[in-house]
Amino acid sequence: MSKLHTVNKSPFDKNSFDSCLTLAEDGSAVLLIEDGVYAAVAGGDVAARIADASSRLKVYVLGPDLAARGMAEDRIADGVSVVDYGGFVDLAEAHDAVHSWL
Amino acid sequence: MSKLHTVNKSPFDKNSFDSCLTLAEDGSAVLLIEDGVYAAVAGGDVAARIADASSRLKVYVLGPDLAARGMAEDRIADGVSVVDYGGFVDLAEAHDAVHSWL
Amino acid sequence: MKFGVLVNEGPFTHQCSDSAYQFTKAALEKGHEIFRVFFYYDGVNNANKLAEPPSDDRNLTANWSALAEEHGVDLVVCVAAALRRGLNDDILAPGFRISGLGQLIEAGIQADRLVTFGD
Amino acid sequence: MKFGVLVNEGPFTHQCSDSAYQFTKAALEKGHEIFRVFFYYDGVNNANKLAEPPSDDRNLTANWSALAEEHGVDLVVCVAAALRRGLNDDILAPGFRISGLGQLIEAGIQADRLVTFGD
Amino acid sequence: MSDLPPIPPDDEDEFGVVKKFCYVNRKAPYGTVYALESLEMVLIAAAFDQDVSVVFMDDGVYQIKSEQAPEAAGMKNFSKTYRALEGYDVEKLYVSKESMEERGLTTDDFLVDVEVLDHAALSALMAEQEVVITS
Amino acid sequence: MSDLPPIPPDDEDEFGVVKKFCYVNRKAPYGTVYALESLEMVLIAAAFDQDVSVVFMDDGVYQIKSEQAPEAAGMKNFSKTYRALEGYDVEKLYVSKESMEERGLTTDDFLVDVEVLDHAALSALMAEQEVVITS
Repeated sequence: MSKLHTVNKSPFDKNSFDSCLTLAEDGSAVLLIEDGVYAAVAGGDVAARIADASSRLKVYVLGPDLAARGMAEDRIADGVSVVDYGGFVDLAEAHDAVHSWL
Repeated sequence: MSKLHTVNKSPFDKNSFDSCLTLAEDGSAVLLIEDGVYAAVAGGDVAARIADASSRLKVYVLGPDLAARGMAEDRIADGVSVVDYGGFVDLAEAHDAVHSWL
Repeated sequence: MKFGVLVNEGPFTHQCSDSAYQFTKAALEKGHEIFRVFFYYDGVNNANKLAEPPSDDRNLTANWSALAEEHGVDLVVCVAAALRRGLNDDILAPGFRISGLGQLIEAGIQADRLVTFGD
Repeated sequence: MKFGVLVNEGPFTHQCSDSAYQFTKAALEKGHEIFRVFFYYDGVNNANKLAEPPSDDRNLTANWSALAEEHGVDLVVCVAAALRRGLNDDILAPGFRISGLGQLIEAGIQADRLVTFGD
Repeated sequence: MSDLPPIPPDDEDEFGVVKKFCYVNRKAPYGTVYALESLEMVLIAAAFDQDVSVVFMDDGVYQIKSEQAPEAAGMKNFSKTYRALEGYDVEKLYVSKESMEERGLTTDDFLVDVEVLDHAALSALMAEQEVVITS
Repeated sequence: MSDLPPIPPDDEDEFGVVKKFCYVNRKAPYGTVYALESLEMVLIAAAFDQDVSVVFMDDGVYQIKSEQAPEAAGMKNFSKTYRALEGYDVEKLYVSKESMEERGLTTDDFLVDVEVLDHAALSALMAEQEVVITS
C-alpha cells in the first residue's frame, strides 16, 4: 500500500509536519497544502528535514496555496515539486489511500 | 502595568506556551487553562521551562480543567498553584489587563 | 469591577465557549458586573437557537440565555461575523442581540478588563 | 475513479472547505466520479443557506449547491453533528441532504479513495 | 455518547466488503470536540462490520487518560465510551510509544487496554490501512 | 474588506476615553479566517479614535507578506487592506524580529512599513497596553 500524505499546518505552529515525516512509510508521497505550504519555503531546519526525508519520500507543494501566501516558487526547497489541484487529484489516484495529517 | 496571561494550548501541540513565557514581562502571572493545563503536568523540558520562568513569573493552573483531563494534582510541577474559576476572576481583577495567548 | 468578555469560537467545537461561560458566571457570583459578552468569529454560533445538543450534554446557548434573563447580561453578536455564518434574527436565541463591532470596542473602553476566549 | 470527500470545518473559518471544493471540482473536471461529499463536525455549516458572505467574497454554500445541480454530486450532512450545531432542514441549502454517519462509512467502503479536509 | 448505535450481530456485513479503517487521533479531549465526535465515527464503522483500528498519538494519547472528570468544567464525561468499544468488537487500539513517553504517561494511566507501538511499528501498521480517517 | 468603515474625522472622540488597544496576530492568513476578521476589528477600533498598536509575531508575520494572490485558490485577497491602515491613523505596526528571521523573511518581504522589535522590546511594548485583543 502506497499512501499520499497531506499536511495543512505551518511547521512553525503545529507538529503535524514533523509527525507526518516521522510516520510516513518509505516510498509514500507528502503533499503540502494550505498553511502547510510554509514548510516548502521555510529554509533552515525545516528545509533540512525535507532534504533528509527526500531520499525515501516524494514531497510536493500545492502551487495555488503558495501563491495565495505570496511565496514565489524560487523560494521552494530543493526536492519539492509544485502541483495544482488537478495534480492533487492525480496524486490521490496514483496512491492507494490518502492520509490527511490535520 | 501588570498582566495576567492565559495559555489554552498544549505545549506539545502549539507554540503558545513558549511564546507566552518568552514575551510575558517580569512580575506578570500566567494561568494555564483548557488544553494548556497539560503544561503543568508535562514534566521533562516543559517543567524545566516553568521552573526557569518561576523566578520572574507566577504560574497558575485551572483545577477544573486539570480534573477534566484526569490529571491528579500530585502530578503538578513545582511552583505551579491551582485555582478555580473564582480564582481566575480574582487573578483577572488583581492584574491590570488580561492577555490570552490563543 | 466591570468585566468585558470576548468569545471567538462556537460551542461544541472548542471549550472556549464553556470557559467564557464559567468565567462569566464566577464573576457574577463574586458580585462583579459583566459589562457585555461579545461574540465574534465562530463565537456567533453560541446564539443559534436551533442547536439541539444531546439530552445528557450541556446546552450553552440556553445557559447564556439564562444569564441574560437572570442577571441582565448584555449578549452581543457581531453582525458582520453573523451574516457570513448564516445567523440572523430569525434563529437568534433569547437574550442575544445582533449589533456592530463598535460594541466590542466600547466594551474594551468601558470595562475595567476585557478577557478573550478563543482557539 | 470514485472519490469520497470528508469536510470537517465550516466555510469562513478554515480553508479546508475551499480545499475540499477545489479538489472536488478538479476531480470532476478530470472525469472522475465523486461518490459523495460528507460534512461532519463544523463542516455541517457549509450547508447553511442563511449564510450571506460579503458580495466580493466567494460563497461556498452556493458553490457546493451548484456542484450538486450541475454534476449530481451527493452532498450529505451528518444529522448528529448538524442537530448539535443548529442546522436543520429549514435552513438547508439546495442540493444538500441530512443523513446518518453510516453514509460516511459507506463512502469509505464504496469509494476508491476517501480524502479528508479539516483543521 | 447519548445514543450508542446498536451492537451489530456477528453476521452483519451490509456492503459485502470489509475494509481496513484506521482512525488516527492526534488531538487532546475537551479543548476541542474532535475526540468526542471521532469516537462516534468509530462506533458507526464498527456497526458496519468493518476492520477498525484506532491509533492514539501526539496529544491524542490524552484521550484515553483514566479518571477524567469534566463535570466541574461544565462538560460531559464521554471517556467511558472508550471502554464500550470492546462490545462493538473494536479491539485494535494502538498508542504511540514515543508520544506516551514524551508526556510522562505509562499504560497504567489509560482507561482501556492498548497495544503500545514504536514509530517503526506504527508506521508499518498505518501503511496497511485502506481508509484513514483523521480529525 | 468589502465595507471599510468611514475614516474618522480628527476630532472624533466618541467615548471621551482613549485606551491603548493592542492587537496581537500570531496566525497565518488564508488557512484560517482569523487574520481577515482581526483586521476588521483593528479598523473599527481606529474609527473609535483609540490608540491602536498591531503586533505581528509567530506565523502572524506571514499576514503582511507582499504579493499575496489567493484568487487561484478561490479566496479573496484582503492583503491590500493592511495598506489602508495608514488612512485610519493606524501607524503603529510591529513585527517580532525573531519570528521574522526564523521564517527567512526580511522587511523587504512586507507590504507595509513596520517597526521590527526583538523579544525584549516587544515584551516592553506589550506590557504597556491596556486592552490586548488576540485571535
